Amino acid sequence: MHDSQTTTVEHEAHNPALLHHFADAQQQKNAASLGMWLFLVTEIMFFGGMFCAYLVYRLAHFNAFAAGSQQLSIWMGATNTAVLIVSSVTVVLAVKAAEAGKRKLLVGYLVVTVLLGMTFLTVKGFEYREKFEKHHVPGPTFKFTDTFDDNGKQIPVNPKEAQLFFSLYFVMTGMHALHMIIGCGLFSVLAVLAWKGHYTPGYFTPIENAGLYWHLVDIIWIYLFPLLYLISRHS
Amino acid sequence: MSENAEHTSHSQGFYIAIGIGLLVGTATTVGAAFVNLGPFNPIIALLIATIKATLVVLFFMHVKGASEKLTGAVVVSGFFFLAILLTLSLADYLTRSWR
Amino acid sequence: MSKFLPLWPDQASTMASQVDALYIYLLLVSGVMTALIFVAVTVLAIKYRRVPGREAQQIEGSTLLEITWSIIPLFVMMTFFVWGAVIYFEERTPPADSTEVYVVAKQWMWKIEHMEGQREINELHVPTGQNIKLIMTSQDVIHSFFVPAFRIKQDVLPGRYTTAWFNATKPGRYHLFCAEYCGTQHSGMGGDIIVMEPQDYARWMAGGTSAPLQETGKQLFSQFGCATCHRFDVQGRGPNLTGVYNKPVLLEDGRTVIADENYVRESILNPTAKIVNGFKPVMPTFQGMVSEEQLNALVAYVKSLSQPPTGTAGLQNQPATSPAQPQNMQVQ
Amino acid sequence: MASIGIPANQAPKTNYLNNGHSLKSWLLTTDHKRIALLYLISVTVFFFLGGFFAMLIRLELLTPQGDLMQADTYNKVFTMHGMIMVFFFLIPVVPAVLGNFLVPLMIGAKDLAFPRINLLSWYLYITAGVLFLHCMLTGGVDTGWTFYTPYSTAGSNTNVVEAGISVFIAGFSSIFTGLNFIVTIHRMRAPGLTWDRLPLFIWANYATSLIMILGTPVIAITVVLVAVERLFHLGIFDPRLGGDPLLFQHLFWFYSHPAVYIMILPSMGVVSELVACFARKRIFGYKFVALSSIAIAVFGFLVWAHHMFVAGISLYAAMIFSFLSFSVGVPSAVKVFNWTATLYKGSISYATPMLYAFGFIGLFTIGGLTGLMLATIGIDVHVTDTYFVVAHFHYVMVGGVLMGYLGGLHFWWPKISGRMYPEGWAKLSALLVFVGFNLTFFPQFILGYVGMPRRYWQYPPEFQVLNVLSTAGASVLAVGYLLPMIYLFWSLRYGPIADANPWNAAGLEWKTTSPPPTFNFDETPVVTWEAYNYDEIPQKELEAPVAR
Repeated sequence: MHDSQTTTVEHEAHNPALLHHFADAQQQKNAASLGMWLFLVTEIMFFGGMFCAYLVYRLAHFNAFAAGSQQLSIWMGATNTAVLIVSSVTVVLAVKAAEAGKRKLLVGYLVVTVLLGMTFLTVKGFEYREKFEKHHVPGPTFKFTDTFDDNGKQIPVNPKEAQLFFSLYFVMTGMHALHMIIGCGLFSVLAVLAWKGHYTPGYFTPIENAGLYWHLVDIIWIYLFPLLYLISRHS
Repeated sequence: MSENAEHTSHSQGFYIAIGIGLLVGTATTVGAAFVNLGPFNPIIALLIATIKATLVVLFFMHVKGASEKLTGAVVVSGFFFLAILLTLSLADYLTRSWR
Repeated sequence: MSKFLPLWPDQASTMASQVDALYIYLLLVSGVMTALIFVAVTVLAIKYRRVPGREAQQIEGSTLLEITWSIIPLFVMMTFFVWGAVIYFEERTPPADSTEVYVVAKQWMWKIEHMEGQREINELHVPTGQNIKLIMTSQDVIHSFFVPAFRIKQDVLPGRYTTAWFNATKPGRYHLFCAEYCGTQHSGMGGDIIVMEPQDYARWMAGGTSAPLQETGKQLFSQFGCATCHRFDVQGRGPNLTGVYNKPVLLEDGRTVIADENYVRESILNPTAKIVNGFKPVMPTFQGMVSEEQLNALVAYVKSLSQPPTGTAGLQNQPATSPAQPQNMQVQ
Repeated sequence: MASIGIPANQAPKTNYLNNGHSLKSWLLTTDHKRIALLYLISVTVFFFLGGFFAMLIRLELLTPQGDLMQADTYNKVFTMHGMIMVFFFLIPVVPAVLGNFLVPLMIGAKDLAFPRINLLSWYLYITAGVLFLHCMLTGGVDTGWTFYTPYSTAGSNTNVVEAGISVFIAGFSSIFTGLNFIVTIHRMRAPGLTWDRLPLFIWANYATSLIMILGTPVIAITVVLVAVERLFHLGIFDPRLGGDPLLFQHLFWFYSHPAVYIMILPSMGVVSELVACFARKRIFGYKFVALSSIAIAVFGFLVWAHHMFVAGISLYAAMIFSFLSFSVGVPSAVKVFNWTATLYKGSISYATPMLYAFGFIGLFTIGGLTGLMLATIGIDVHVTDTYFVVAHFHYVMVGGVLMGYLGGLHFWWPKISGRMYPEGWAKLSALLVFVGFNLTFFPQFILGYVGMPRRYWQYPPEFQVLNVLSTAGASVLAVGYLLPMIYLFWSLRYGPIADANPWNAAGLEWKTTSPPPTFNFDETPVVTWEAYNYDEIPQKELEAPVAR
């Protein structure tokens, strides 16, 4: 199936993962990696549309955005940021373990990553519940009477503009959470496959690519956190 | 293993150090948010976020040390076109006579 | 315009001939270009048709040619851009002496209000030789005010004003179309612009009995209790509105905005959006309490408080929190 | 006739068509050529469905009164026409049919980089299509293909959400196709096939794929926001709730303007192949034609708000976008000039694909120049949202894209099917398409400048004559489109057998058998020649034209 002149025969000899239409394992790996990066670019543009909406409305309704931001739990947000960063470390260590062929270590890191992802989602769940209780979920039940206390001055906020903030909050964090859920599912499957020994030092592209995806989801949160939680926090 | 040389350049300790750096960055962001820096508050926050994102891209996602420049070009082009979307949209919003 | 096979729209405004001149220029350039390509392709295709025994000659290309046929079209296109931009700038800048007409679009009709209080539906009577500024908004979805004979078109959006202007030159009856798809009866959302000689127009206008728009606005101003805060004698809790229109206003957050129609409108519907420096955000919103027509009347009234234009260009916003100062009309 | 094949090829041989006959071998195939055929069938179905709606529109507009159908029905009909043609025909047609078939063949690869994702793309496309058909049969949608808010979020009482979801899914089909092409072109080229040896069709598909990847996600999130807003009354685009409807237009056109280049670029690539082959010359200024594709893709992202000059954007933004819009004009002009220059001292055959290429050059020239008029703001104010715009984009999308597609389909038909099409019928249909097209759409330029707005169900009586002309042209056009479907289908069984390279064309796809084997090449080719090396390929004595 592959050219005889390839230098990676040792891998292919025991590599059932090489697909017929690639010349060798290196070509397959490079293709998969480029494909993943291009997919990440589409993710950037996908979230980019929402960031564009955020930017436009934050500039137009700054007071309402600040007041809305005050209502988010900064500590839950910061905790979640930390959780995601740690999970990025465990992912990169998982890739390293896969590279070194340490199967149990790889599975361990993957499981920890999934657990951290679940932690993030749980905290997010509590945040959402709080929003429901405070009637900060956009829709007919939305209420916003809080004022933004800046230098002791009361600035009333048009509830509709605050609702716009929370709309974007829910859409952006919701889309992000959806990506987290997909990531958790992905790593769960990979953990099982890794346990079964699907990955060798010569072939662990799925682990690497899932890792790239996870890091991107992390990066998106790194921006979401200050943009949503930290507007005009000083007083 | 030769083809994977690009990924083996960092030790476990290095990754953990980057992770700690990212956590420190997060703490700094939160801290800076409570200090009144006027118009610089969002700038500082986004600057730190960008530094953090760059660290993740360069070291966790192994763009630094990648054997070919294509990966870097893909990343840069992604952000470049996002920048086009944002700046040209703002070209409208910031120049409207009201708002 | 031929009623059987119209090839060119009526020219009934000062803008029409300008747009047509540019269009003819574009048609000429495009016509020459198209002819060039068509002739070149036809001639080459016939001259170098495949005949036995003749081979094609390979030519690699020519950077000089490539640059030439990039630069020259670019240069020609820049003439398009500049001329088009000049016309557009004029189209978007109503002259200061314009007579104002308020337009409210809704599915599927045009409601017109003249300053004199005349109201029309799907008809707009205007005199020749007068600059008319349309101040337009929509009650529901996006519409578009399109008068082919005037070469003007402007989308009409809910929640804000957009403006357009024209100066009609030829008496007659012209189509008014809605050009932005707006639902079931989009194609039925038309009407007529009736352009009349000034004396005919005056006669038509005298036929009405309703109060001028700013008078209606004045009544609403007191009816809604606006006057309790926006006072004209002493400094009230709200800014004195005299002479505010079209002047810069210093805001609480340090920005300065021009108090145009959209600003006045927003200040009624969403008072906390832009607080004038020195005032407290105490005004309640009137969203849902005033109809678009009432809003137009109020805006017209506020604008009438600035007539005739004072011309105090160096006007600054004074903080209103110093009651010791004698309050005058410039307080923001 | 040039087209008669060599009988030696008749010996039974395994190729991608006869390698498995079961339904499963087609529906679960990962062979890019079979997937291309799946796309060919499905886009054809959507094309004729969209065409059916087009005929309904033209019939309604035969008279000024709204008499054939109700206003609501008409609004749904033009919406269906637009959505089907844009999302289910024009965007996939050239990349997913010809691109899918040819990209691996032209670069000497066994398949696309991700064959299973390629199949997934088709299933996403079909899912989106079925969803859209369901939406159509359960009441349809009436927002226009542009989904403008607040009509789509608060005004329309039709099934906007379902249509939006189907566009979302179709978008991902397109993203995966683009992703697959880019990776394939980067990673799977045959040894020796450097970037400056790539066929221009590959360059064009590469540029298109860039747009698919960078633009499509934005429309995806935009329709999600519209759907969410409609379902949960969020108000991101609704002025009553503090939102701005113009933001929707910005996001929508950020994709939908470049989407026009998704449609036209691959057809430009086809035309480059056709002109080179039938003039038997290397394309004049190869590098400039290649780079102009990339330039169009990139500049295409800088111009979107020229759809919004009268929408209420700021005066200055309008100036900026008008200025930038002209930047796309240059690389487009460069292409037209280079194709024309390629004819010089060529040896030009009038075979059907070349007739389509001529047609493309002519119609695209008109479409492009009227595009410049629309970029000129002073004119745009008058003609935007009128039939002038309708005529302009049909010249580009139907005159351009479809001419390129049909030309390419005829050109590669022997490779795809192993049979030649009937040349006489094909020439007739090319003529009918060209004449019918111009008769349909040229009157619409006049109609637009005179002032007839688009999306009108009824119109003032003085516009009738021009509308009747247009409808008459549409009937001719319909025949022109139906003919190829019939004779191409006929040729599958009765057409002369084609040999591996019936046109004596350059390009790797002609170096394998017709139809190609499942893995394209028996052994991976090694490329040692430049693209379009027609000086090294002996010219076949084709028909002697003119001298009859």
